[in-house]
Amino acid sequence: MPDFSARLIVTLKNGVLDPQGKASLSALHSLGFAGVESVRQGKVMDVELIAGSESEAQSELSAMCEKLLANTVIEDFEIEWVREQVPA
Amino acid sequence: MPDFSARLIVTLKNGVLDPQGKASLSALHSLGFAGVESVRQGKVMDVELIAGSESEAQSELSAMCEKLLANTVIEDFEIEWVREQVPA
Amino acid sequence: MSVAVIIFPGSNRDQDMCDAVHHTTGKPAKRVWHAETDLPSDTQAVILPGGFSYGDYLRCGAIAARAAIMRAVVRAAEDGMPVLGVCNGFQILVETGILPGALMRNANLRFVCKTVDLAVESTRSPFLSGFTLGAVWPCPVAHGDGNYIASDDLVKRLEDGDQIAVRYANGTNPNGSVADIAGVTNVRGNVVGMMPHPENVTLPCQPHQTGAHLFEGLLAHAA
Amino acid sequence: MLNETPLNPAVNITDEMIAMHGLTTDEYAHFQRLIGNRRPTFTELGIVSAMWNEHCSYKSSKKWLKTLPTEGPHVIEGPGENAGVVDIGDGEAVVFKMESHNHPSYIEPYQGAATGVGGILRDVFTMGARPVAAMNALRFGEPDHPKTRHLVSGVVSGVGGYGNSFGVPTVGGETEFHARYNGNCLVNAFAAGIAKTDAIFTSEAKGVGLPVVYLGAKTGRDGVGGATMASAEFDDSIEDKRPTVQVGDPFTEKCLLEACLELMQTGAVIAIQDMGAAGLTCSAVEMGAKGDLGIRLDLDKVPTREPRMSAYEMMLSESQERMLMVLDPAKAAEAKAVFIKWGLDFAEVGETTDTLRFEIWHQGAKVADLPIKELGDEAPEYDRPWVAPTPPAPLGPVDLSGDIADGLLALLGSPNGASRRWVYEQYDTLVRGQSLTTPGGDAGIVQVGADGKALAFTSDVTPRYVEADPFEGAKQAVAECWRNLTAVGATPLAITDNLNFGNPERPDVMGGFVAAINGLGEACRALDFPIVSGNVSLYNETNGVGILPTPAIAGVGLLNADHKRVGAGFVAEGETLLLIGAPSAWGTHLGQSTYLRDVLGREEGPPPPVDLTHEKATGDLVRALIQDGIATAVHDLSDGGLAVAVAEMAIASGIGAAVEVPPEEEATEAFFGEDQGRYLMTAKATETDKVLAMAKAAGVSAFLIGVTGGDELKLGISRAISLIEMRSAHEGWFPAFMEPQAET
Ligand SMILES: Nc1ncnc2c1ncn2[C@@H]1O[C@H](COP(=O)(O)OP(=O)(O)O)[C@@H](O)[C@H]1O
Ligand SMILES: [Mg+2]
Repeated sequence: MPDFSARLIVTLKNGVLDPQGKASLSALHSLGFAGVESVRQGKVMDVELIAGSESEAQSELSAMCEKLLANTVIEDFEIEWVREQVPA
Repeated sequence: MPDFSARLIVTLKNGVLDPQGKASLSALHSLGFAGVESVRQGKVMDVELIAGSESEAQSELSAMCEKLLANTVIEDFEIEWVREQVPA
Repeated sequence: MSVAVIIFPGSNRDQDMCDAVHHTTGKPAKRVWHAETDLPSDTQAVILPGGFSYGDYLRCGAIAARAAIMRAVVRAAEDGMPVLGVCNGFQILVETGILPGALMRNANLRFVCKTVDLAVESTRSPFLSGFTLGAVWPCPVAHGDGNYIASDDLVKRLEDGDQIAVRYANGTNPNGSVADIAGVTNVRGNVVGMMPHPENVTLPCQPHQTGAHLFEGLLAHAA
Repeated sequence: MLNETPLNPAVNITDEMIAMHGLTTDEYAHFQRLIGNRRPTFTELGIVSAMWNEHCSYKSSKKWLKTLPTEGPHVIEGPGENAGVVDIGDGEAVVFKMESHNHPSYIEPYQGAATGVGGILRDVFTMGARPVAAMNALRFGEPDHPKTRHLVSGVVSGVGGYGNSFGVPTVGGETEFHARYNGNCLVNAFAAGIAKTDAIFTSEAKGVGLPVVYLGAKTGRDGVGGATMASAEFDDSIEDKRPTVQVGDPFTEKCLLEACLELMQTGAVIAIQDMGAAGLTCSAVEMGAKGDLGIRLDLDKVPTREPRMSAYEMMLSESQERMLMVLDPAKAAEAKAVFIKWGLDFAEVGETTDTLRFEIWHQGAKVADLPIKELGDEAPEYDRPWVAPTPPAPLGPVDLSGDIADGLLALLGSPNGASRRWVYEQYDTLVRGQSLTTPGGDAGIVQVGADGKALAFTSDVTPRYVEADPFEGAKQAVAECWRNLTAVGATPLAITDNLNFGNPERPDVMGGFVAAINGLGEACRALDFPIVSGNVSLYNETNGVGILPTPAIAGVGLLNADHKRVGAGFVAEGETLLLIGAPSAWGTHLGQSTYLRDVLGREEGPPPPVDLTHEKATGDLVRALIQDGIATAVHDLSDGGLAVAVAEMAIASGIGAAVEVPPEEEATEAFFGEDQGRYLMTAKATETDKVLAMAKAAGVSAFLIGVTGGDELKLGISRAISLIEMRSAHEGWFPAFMEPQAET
């Protein structure tokens, strides 16, 4: 079966407080980056997996996010890309 | 001055151990996602900022990563995109 | 002996550290607020205490490392003044680059608070000069990000340069740190960072008082 | 008279909308009468729904709570303020309370538990006390239930994530599993702080025309509808209620703590109230109503995190880490300097008035105008129908043939008998450097004075007892709490309670609640153990299945500088083992015992009754034995009876023991019975006679039952068990349950 690599992006839902982004924002201000207006922090996960096809990889990745990688109560996830790895 | 929004991606350098990715990988395996071969976790930061131009925004964002948002000893960063916000 | 303890808004073992300094050196520590730009002029040693300096949401110690007072701390360290970072203080020193390596999430991703065994691997630093080389003593840890990461190369350099200060002993490594490293020094040996909390095994009300050697060593050094 | 604004359009209040706000038709009609029979604005509807829901108004429980004993010679402030206040001498007071965050924790365990801890810490420092200890009483569904592991993992890391970062040592708690919590976990968080007796701050506003100041995090849409949610029974539509999850920010809380304590020192604070459930609404109404003043708020000044927030949303937001206060205008500059130093948002958002009205202005218009006192005082109060609980059937014949050693190992390694180390090692138990114990003993002890003065803390309840007999079970909860404080040598001072029950609209649930309150009251009176604060959490029910009635009791005890204290672990070999306060057969009562449940698979019979006179005499004796330096180690007997207690003392110390053959035939009852009011202690062999004599003088039984030593535990004629085997059973279960993959 082919190898795929994928990037998942997990971000906080709109309106959910982001203490991490808030702390980074005020640190950036005190470092003199006055133009920054907001920072929201999320997670990126680079995944390698074996799957029968790209669409199978897609659905596996969604399931992984639903079940573990994202906390869907407060987070949204997106599969940014899935690429088939060409053996070198 | 125009408003920009941007997405930064901060990932661990190759070869740096990733305890979170490793823990996710073994949790995925125990949930039955047998095809997953590796998970590396990083951060995504969605930033809004005011800058004179897109290239100025780019260089501000790089400086922010260099100075604070990434620890360049162990992390790489990339500016995934910068977009000018069109006022509604 | 005049010891400065740096206070960040989220420091939470600052009082513990000040109590330990006062108890062992007989003199109250000077609390120095992070927004200051200079250390008190009579400062003989600097301590960065434990806590969550600015919430530690980005990377532990990352924001604190860029605080105003840290320029003065780095200067003092470069001038050879004894500097100790405990837990969050260690993370901050690593983030400033004064100490090598990185501190990541504990291998099992859980916060851990328990007593471990520490072996003294070097007595070169003033802070460790009060211990016998090889001594093993019980000391508590309390952290979520104490997993010391270094390449094989770096570990070798640390070993060769006598830069490993303390290691977890008797299989008590609580966080997955490479080579059981619990604390390191800079090349010169005047700066020490460690995850465990000697200040919590110093006072008479605490279960052990071995941590007092750290401050006693410092006193002897200053004398 | 009340104006619409773009963000607060006129809304036609429908019956459905009223119902969605949890108001009955009668409640709504009553509200309309209070406001002169006009149509309320949507903002006003939100405000009254928040004030009159179960969580804020205690409408089902108030009648019964009033019967509880709340006074005592040391009590400075009983229920009614953010936390109870008890004098501990030297001009200092302990300020403490326990509060539930059950529903939010079930929906999002990490954030639910974290914000629960944040809320209780705020209650304590709002009163001017620096938090010095925390506990958490946790109850989860059965281990095999698919949600349990996820909840345990999230709740425990949430409790730790908040408390560890804030910097309060977690010194104790409870962790229990039972199928009746499958659909509703319980997260009860306790915090205690120390304040000067002459610097206790309250929410009562004083003075007209004074600034009302907002301090802390910005207001977002977090938890809008949350207070309403906490008072509604769960059903499968729970998913729809999800977007209301609040996220905790312990760093901001730490800054808020320091800023409040610094501000209080300047003399600027006239009144202060944290924003908890229905934040701005409840805090403002409380400050005004208590002080017989009106409050006018200008919502355009409120720091917000999100654009275009309506008055309704701002008034109901449950964003965390916020405070409301009335400040002395003469101290404005000092106050501002403190806020800036700690990097907190602040704004003058209103003022006190002499109108007794709660007036809300937004976008230049008045969007709410309500009588402030009536919002609290005229809240509905119900005498809900209840039926007296049926007395439990007597316990039928029990198989007494089981091997004692096997029974003990089974209990030590059972979900509810196993060590909680996996839990408490995720909590910072040492921060502040004043912890004299780490969890695992009977009570956590924290030094609070330079002279060595200390406080002891414990949290207890045995829900299966309460289920079988709410009156006796509630008595037992108080007695066990009192006993755990006694066992370390502390003088019990006072308690806080967290009454977790099912749906009060069911007469049997309400009957259990009433009986439990009566039991609590009786035990508190008999033991001079007043209730100084508390919290009620009702509607813990999912799809018709309610939780076990769980009146969690958290107690505080005092160890003066000259008090001796002891631990539960043996201190030396060759000491005598003495059983204090037991019947002549050592133990007799197997009804509702863990042996019956976890070894024989039966949850039956009446719980062990508590004889409060005996309890008091026994406890006073044990405390005297500790104080006189005779008792070298003490442990109370609770779940698992004598066998488990002696095993725990051995495991804690690494020293074994040999216990004699029980005096009567039924060894199972002697070793596993859960008769109340019993302690196990050790003393030097030469002191044995003194113990026996002191017990005799006190009219309390004392039996010499064994001796410490060796590396095994031998109970009567049963086979000896090595400490290693016991420890691995005891320590093994929790990690194996939580990290099954680590096994392979
Ligand atoms: N959630 C928790 N947090 C901290 N400590 C806990 C928790 N759960 C249990 N413990 C600790 O584990 C020990 C055993 O608990 P428990 O069996 O309830 O004690 P006891 O029978 O003395 O009341 C106690 O020291 C208790 O404080
Ligand atoms: Mg006990």
